[in-house]
Amino acid sequence: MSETPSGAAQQTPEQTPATTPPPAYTAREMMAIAAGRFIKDGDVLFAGTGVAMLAAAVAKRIHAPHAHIFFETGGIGPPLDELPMAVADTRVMSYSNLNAGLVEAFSYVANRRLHTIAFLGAAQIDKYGNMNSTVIGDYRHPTVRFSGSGGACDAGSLASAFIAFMQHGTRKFVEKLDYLTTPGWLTGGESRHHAGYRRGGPLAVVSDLGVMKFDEVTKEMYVAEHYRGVSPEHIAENTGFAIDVSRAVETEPPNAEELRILREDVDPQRLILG
Amino acid sequence: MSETPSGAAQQTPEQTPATTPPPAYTAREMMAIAAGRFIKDGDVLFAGTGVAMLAAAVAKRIHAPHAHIFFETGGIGPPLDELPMAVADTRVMSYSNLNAGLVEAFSYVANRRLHTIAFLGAAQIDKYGNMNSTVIGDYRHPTVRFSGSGGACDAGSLASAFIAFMQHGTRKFVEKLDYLTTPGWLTGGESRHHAGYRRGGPLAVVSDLGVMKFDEVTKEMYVAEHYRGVSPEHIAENTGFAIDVSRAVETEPPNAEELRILREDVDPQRLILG
Amino acid sequence: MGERNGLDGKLMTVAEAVKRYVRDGCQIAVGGFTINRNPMALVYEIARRKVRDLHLVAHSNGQALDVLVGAGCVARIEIAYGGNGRFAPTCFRFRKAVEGGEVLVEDYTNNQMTLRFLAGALNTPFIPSKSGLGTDVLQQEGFPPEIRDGDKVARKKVHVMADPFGHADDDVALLPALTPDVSLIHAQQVSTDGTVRIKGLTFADLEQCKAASAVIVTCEEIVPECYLRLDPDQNALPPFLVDAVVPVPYGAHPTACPRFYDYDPKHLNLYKEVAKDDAKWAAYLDEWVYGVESWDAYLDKVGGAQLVRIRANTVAGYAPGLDRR
Amino acid sequence: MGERNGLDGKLMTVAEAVKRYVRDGCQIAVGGFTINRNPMALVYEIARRKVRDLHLVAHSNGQALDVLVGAGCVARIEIAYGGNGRFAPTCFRFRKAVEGGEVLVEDYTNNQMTLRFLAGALNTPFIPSKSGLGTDVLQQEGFPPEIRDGDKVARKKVHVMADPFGHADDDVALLPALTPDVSLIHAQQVSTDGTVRIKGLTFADLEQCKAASAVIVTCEEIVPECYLRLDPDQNALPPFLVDAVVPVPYGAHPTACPRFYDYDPKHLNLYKEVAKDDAKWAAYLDEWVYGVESWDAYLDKVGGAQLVRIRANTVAGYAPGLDRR
Repeated sequence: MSETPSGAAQQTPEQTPATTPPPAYTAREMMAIAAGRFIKDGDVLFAGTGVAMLAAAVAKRIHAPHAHIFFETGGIGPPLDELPMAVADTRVMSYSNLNAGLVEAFSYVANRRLHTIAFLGAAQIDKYGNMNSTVIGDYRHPTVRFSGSGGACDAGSLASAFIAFMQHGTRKFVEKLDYLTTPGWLTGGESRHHAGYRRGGPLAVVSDLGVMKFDEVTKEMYVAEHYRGVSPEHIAENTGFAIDVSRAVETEPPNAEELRILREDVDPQRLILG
Repeated sequence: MSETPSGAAQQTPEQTPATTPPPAYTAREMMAIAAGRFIKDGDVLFAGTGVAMLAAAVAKRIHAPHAHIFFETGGIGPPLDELPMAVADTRVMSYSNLNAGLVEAFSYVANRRLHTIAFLGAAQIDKYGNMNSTVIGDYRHPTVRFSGSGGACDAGSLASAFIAFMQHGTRKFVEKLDYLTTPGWLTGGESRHHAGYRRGGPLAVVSDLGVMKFDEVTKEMYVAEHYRGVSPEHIAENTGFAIDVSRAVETEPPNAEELRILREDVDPQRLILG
Repeated sequence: MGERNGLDGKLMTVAEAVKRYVRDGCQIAVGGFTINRNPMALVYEIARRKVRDLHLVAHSNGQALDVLVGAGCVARIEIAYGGNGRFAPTCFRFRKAVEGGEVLVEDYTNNQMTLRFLAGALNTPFIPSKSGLGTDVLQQEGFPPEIRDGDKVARKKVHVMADPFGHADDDVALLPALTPDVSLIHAQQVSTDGTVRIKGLTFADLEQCKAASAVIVTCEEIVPECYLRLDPDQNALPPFLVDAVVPVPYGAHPTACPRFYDYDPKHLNLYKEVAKDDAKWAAYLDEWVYGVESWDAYLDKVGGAQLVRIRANTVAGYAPGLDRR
Repeated sequence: MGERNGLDGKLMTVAEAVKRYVRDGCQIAVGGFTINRNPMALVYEIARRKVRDLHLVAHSNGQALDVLVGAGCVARIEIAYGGNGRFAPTCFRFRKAVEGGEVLVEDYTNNQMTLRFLAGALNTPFIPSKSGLGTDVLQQEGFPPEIRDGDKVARKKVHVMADPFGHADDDVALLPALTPDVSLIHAQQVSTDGTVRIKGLTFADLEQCKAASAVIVTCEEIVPECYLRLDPDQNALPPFLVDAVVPVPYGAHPTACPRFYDYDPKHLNLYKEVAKDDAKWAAYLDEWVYGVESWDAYLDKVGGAQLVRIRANTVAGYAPGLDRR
């Protein structure tokens, strides 16, 4: 479930992977660094609060110094001297490049000349990377009500790509969503294009166990990376649909510099790292 | 022909009506005051430069102190200490209530809760108050090219009502427009509603000879007022289509107070009055 | 030709503004976003007056939504997000009311809701979007057909069509315009002639106000007309769109008001605890809403030290170093 | 996480910017409005380089349009208004070119053109409008079918449809989005990290820039990043939408640049005289455009006294009492 209107991941994953030995870093640190590696210099990043912001901050300090961060509320390029508690926190609009409204903010998400990457979270994800952040149960009579799309559906629809943060588990990686809030690859293959989208879709899913990607042709999710100490089979067991693990390689662990920047520079008070 | 993007009237009418005796005021003064009398307190006025601005200024000082003036460029409520030479003159954006963009400015024109009155001019007008400010001759191969709609078509479409400023003459009041730029009552009767408009239409035409209105049922133009010294028949002779003069009454001439305000307070340098 | 119309007839109390413009069954648009610039003083008054059957429309609303829903004022909601950031991943009373079938919800997205307000502001019946194609957001209707009268509730949630200028498969979703009966916002400044200035993000407040039939603005302070006219680029709404102006210092509390004060983490954490529990929630309403005699009394309850603690730093616009745990 | 990307690779001369982004056949959007904030330094350079077959898109353009058309740079125009207020009810070279069949014109309205840029900015293929129903603006196409390739020229001028949410007769016009190859604007300030601030009205400059594939900004001055970050509410465009930044003081002359200088009535009156006459026009181009060796030389030609005369009063933003006859 997302905690911000962007649906940006703010999961509380287990602090260590489910298999031993315990590494010298937490799952959340690994997630932030793994996601940060997808960010290219010059990317324009649509972030919520939480792990997404850490990912962006680490990437910007290491290999993507020209990346720009913005929020759907309209805060464009804030320095984030203090971490925001919501995308509408005044901290996204202080000392920023500019403050716009939501109409403008989404025009940056959708802008055809920018390469915009969104970070999203959800309550459920399916094998095509579609996500649910609306309800469990029947839509009109839900057993559990979540926040709703916020900007997640918009970012999944309009951005150049999105990266999902998820906590692994069979109730989260599901065969069938209770409600499709955010479009991934829809029913796979060319279906996203046929639905009317001209770009976008999920680039990767970063969980507390590993990194999942999508097959170029079928658009089905597969395990691309497993964190050190986590077996590909363990990931498959914690996934509610059949998932290909044959392409899985071990994730390069965070190096000392990445960890130092994350811990000392980005979140010294461990507000998000926990 | 309009001189401003709003198509606001900036005609150079003859300085005196075509019949004698010469009055103690010019046709342009009469036009500004006659038009100003249509303005109700609380109206929101979409003005160009020129006579429209004089009309608004006089009305605001005499019987409509709560009227608001704005420009399609986005200048909302400027005090107009100096008269603008165009709707994009910096003088429409200094000391104003607020400065917006064109998107916002037209949202005020169209706003369903405001009573917006636009002042427009044109090269030609027909008996239903439709107007041309685009071309004479064939559209693709015109003999004369004018400025084009600017915001005139928009104001004619979206505002609660518009008032046209025209110089009388059979080449300007025509049976058939060379090009229909600004919608009036279209083909009369209910045709404006059937075209998709839910409000608006021409309220009156203020010329250098008199004031024309539109029949409530047929929406055909008729002479409602003739200025002192101008006969209804003279207006009919200078109109290029058959026009009913049976309802014409003589216009109340400008009173001393109206003239004093117009001359001493609104345009002491006679920048627009000439 | 100066606009010296003053605030004649517009300056009023919160009670007068709500009485005049917020009636049972109204469609109301609430400004701000989650924990920022929610018009809380108006919300408390609506709760106190026990206004009922409101139809609330918003993009991402948090505190205002949750108090109105929790006080039983709301029957229908069109919304993109009901949460308060890290203080409430999903708003608690909102969640309970939806799960309990007490309110009807129609889900849209932030972009869609914002564009729907824009369509209302432009006075066009709909606006296109490429967001949500193939999702349940476009395919599942939350409101039943019997309330879709074509007036305040659109006859259908969305109309998907092929792009008439484009290629095959290039579908576009047309979203119906929103035209709320009343828009409620909290701004930093209103001038003596009724012009509104908002500092920090405007969210979709301006579109909401331009689309609405009436606009109520609470504000931190009234400032001279000449002050706002010296830099009109910064102003947000003209006098002729504002119906009621109510100066209410700290009127967005416990949400933030940029350049005046931060959100109040102490109160939001208190809220988080009480909102989860029905009995505690009833007591909270009694203590913080129904039982509060005046806005001064509310401010005293919050406490002088806390108000100073959350006061915004002049340059940063928020309260640096505030304990936000 | 500060955005300290600087102006690396973006800071260039007018010549470099035009050479890199304005090629024969380009679709260009020109900012400003009639006699205000036209990007004239860029326009003169385009004329000097003899760029040809431009497709110009604008709402109400005056001086920039007329010089570009008069210098033979333009083949196609989509526009709402070609005039300069009281200095030119219809732009002279524009009028001659249209009457002479030298350029193709597609007429829209100010609201329509602005909405078309907004659609491009939102990346939707069209946008609805209730303006122009039943008029020739919607019914007469100025561009012939053979150039309507669906790329930079929409397959049709407009698509009128019934409101799918509404009543019978409630027609709406869908207008095709605009996505110019390059947008040219003149702003007051650009910061050392590439953020743009515009004072006074923004017209549709922001929508044009967000819809365009490339953006060139000339500006009065470069200011420190921290200065624009102290009040980000006032800023107009983020660094990541700006490709070229060229500091050109008085770069909008003879049009105005609010808070820096007024329009130059002397030059606009001179222009009015020469633009009516083909021979005088050719001489004007030689003297004021082709024959000017540098921007400094241009400013010297305008003259120190005249530049001071039109200098804006700090508070008013224009030149009070300027002789504008």
